[in-house]
Formats: sequence, structure tokens, C-alpha cells
Amino acid sequence: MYTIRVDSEPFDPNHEVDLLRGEDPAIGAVVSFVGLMRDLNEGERVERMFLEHYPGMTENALEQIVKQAFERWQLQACRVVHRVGELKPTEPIVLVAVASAHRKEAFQGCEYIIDYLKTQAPFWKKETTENGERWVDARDSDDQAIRQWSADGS
Amino acid sequence: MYTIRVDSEPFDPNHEVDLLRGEDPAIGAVVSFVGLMRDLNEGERVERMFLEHYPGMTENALEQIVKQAFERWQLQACRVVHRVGELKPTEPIVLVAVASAHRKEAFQGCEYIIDYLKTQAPFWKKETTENGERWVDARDSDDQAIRQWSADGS
Amino acid sequence: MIQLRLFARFREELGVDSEQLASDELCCVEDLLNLLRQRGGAWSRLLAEDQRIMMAVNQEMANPQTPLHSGDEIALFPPVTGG
Amino acid sequence: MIQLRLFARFREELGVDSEQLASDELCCVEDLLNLLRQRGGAWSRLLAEDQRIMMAVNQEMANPQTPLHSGDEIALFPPVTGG
Repeated sequence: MYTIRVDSEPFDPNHEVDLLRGEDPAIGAVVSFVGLMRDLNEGERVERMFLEHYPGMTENALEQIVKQAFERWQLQACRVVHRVGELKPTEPIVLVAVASAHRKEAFQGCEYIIDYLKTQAPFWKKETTENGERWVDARDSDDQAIRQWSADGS
Repeated sequence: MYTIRVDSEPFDPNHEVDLLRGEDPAIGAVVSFVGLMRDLNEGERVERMFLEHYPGMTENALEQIVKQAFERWQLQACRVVHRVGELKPTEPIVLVAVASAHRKEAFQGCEYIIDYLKTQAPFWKKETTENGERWVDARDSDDQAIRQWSADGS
Repeated sequence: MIQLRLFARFREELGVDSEQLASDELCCVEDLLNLLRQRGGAWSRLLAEDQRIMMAVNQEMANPQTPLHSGDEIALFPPVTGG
Repeated sequence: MIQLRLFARFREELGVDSEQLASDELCCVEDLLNLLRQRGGAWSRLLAEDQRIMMAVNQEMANPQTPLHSGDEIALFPPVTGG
């Protein structure tokens, strides 16, 4: 039981978590990750951000990632929402919320999904700073993060 | 920067996460864990629950756990709220919300705090089922969970 | 004197919330446990060696070897189940 | 024919959103990359061997060895930066 949404309008992570909880009254534990747009990146003030994506493939990629998490851990429900288009500082970029009967599985499922989303889902960030526009570079630490999921058997 | 609260009234986890975000506009990632009261436990329908605690020691224990998390990882902010007294099914029991510049640290800090809370903070659950009252037993899996934090150096 | 406090199932089954005890002969928490076990009944059953017992001295988690001093607050309780 | 799609920095710097290409000589994505590199300029710079390039065939992540067939949609893009 999962919901995936790519949204060009601002969304409320709290509302999404409420919807997740509402899906199943037996839910006992929810782990959620919220990524927010900061107004400062690499020392420069960021005025706004544009999030480009690959319509169709993005949804497919997110669905594959979520399905893999459901195969690997016993999850009750999951909700992934990712913003696209024009964003202002402090707006939510992404929510990953996972419910499970066991908190360890909820933590692992949630972290797995955001780790793979960061390296496998076709989104690209472009920032507008006081010095103009720039594409955000991918980070090596994100590639390292997914390696743990093939290395450890947990 | 952290807030710890033991609350005899129902609380809203969403509101707590908003307060956490509001503490620092530089926050880029929030990981949160919410534990909810279920209406079914070990096959029996649970009508209500009483959460007993050790006033004074509880707050001290939570503060020590949170401080240890701040020493171990680079965290920006943390908020822990734990309910006590009489609870009804679907009400939140506990919230642990952690903000960090790096999502891996936010995940680890949040999981560390809830793992230690489960085994080191003096709370006790008593359920009222159709067959009467019963104290909830501690689970071996919770003891195992904290062992990982001394075994792995991460 | 020391103050003994009991919580949760211990408090209920022993019918005692807290009590004052002479501390002269008690060097550590283990001595207190042995003293209480001698009371028999629910005391010896709940505090038996094979039972999982948690203990705190002055509101900090402790163990049987933790030393005791006059004025200390000692709490005994079953494993915690919060969260 | 295959359809080539470009995203983000690639799309901007090459000034191309999508284009149709004859697929007769293209067995796999590597063949397409080599063909595009021969165009020189920004093409050879952005798609150089030492550049990090991600690729998808029919909206699934692919690699240089992924085979190509007529009607396929191939996308080339820089490493993703969502989340």
C-alpha cells in the first residue's frame, strides 16, 4: 500500500503523514524524512530553485524504489511526494513517510527510499543565487549512501 | 538545541515538527519517528492504556539520551515528546524529531534516541483489554536494538 | 535513612509506593535487594535473582554494585516499556 | 528511428530538447554516444569518456551496453540531484 506523487504545487508534509496514518488504524510506528529548501547553499544565498524532472520516468523510478523497499522489509504503508517546478526557500522538496509494525524496518525502509531517490530518480535542481543561475552538482556522499544497501545484508 | 517534554495531555506530532523546523531556518532535513497507540496488541483488543512514569528521573534520562546523540552526530535540533497518563487507541505515544544538515546523521540520531528511550527511560505501559488489565512486557528486540550502537562505530 | 521507591508492577504487587529504611547496614544496592528478599512473599518472588529488575539511585540508572549513602533515593522497577 | 531526449544541463548547453535519429547503425547506447561525440563542440565535451553521464532507455536506467531498437526512447542526462 503506497502512494507516489510528483507535485508542481507546494505540499504539506504533515497532511501527507496524516493521510498515511489514516490508511490503516493498525499503524503503530511512522518514520518520515522531509527535505526542505534552504536559503543558503555552498556559502551563497539562494533566492529560488527550479526542479526539473523526466515526466513518466520519474514516477516509474520512484515506484521501483518503493517496491524494492516493500520486498526487503515488512512495511505497512508508504507515501512519497516530490516537488517539481519553481520553489522558494523553506518549502518542502520531498517527503518519504513509512509505516511498519517494527520501528527498525520503518527506519530502514525510509532511509533506503530516500537514498535511492537521491541517486536514481530523474530530478535536477537549478538554483538562482545573487550571482545568477547554477545547476546543483551531485554529491559523492549520495553514491556512497546506496552502497551500504548492497554491502550489508540487513 | 533540544526540547524534551513529558505530557499528560494529547499532543500533535505535526505541530511539534513545525516547532522544530521553526527553530532554525537553515534546517534542510528532518527525520521523525512517531509511535502510536494501537487498538490491538498480542491478539487482544486494547480499549485504553495507562502510561506510568518516574517524574524527574524520566526527564533526566531523556535529556542524557538526547545529549549523547548530540555528542555523537552533528545535529541541528531535536524535539522529544512523550505522553503519560491515560491514552486511547490511535493517540500518539511518542515523537522523536531530529534535524541535521546531513540526512544520514538525522536518521541515526533519531533511531538512537528512540532505541535508548525504549530501554532506558522509566515509562511503563499498562493496557486495559476486554479481559482486564495487564502490564506490557519488555521486548528482547529492544535490548538487541541498543547493542548495535555500541558494536558499530558509525 | 534511605528512601525506597517502587514503580509499575512492583508497586502494584507489593502494595507499596515508597518507604523509608535504615541504611546503616547497606553498602550497595545488592545489600538492599537481599534485605528485601528476606521479607518473603511477593518480595522474594518479584526480586528473585532470575527476575529482570531495573534500579536507579538518585534518579540515575544503577546496578547492584552501586554504593548507597544516607539520604539516597533508590528505585526498583521492572524493565521499562515506553516509546 | 530512435528518439533522443536530453535533460537539465545537457539540454541547456546543447540547446536540444529532443531529436530523431536513424538507428540502423546503433546496436547499443555506446554506439549512440560515439556518434554524438563526433559532432564535436559541446557534444564531445559534455559526453566525453571522463564525464559522469546517466542514461535511460524507454524510461528505465540503462548503461552503455544496453541494446537499442527502432522506436526506443533514449535519454542522456547528468547525475540526478533530487530529494
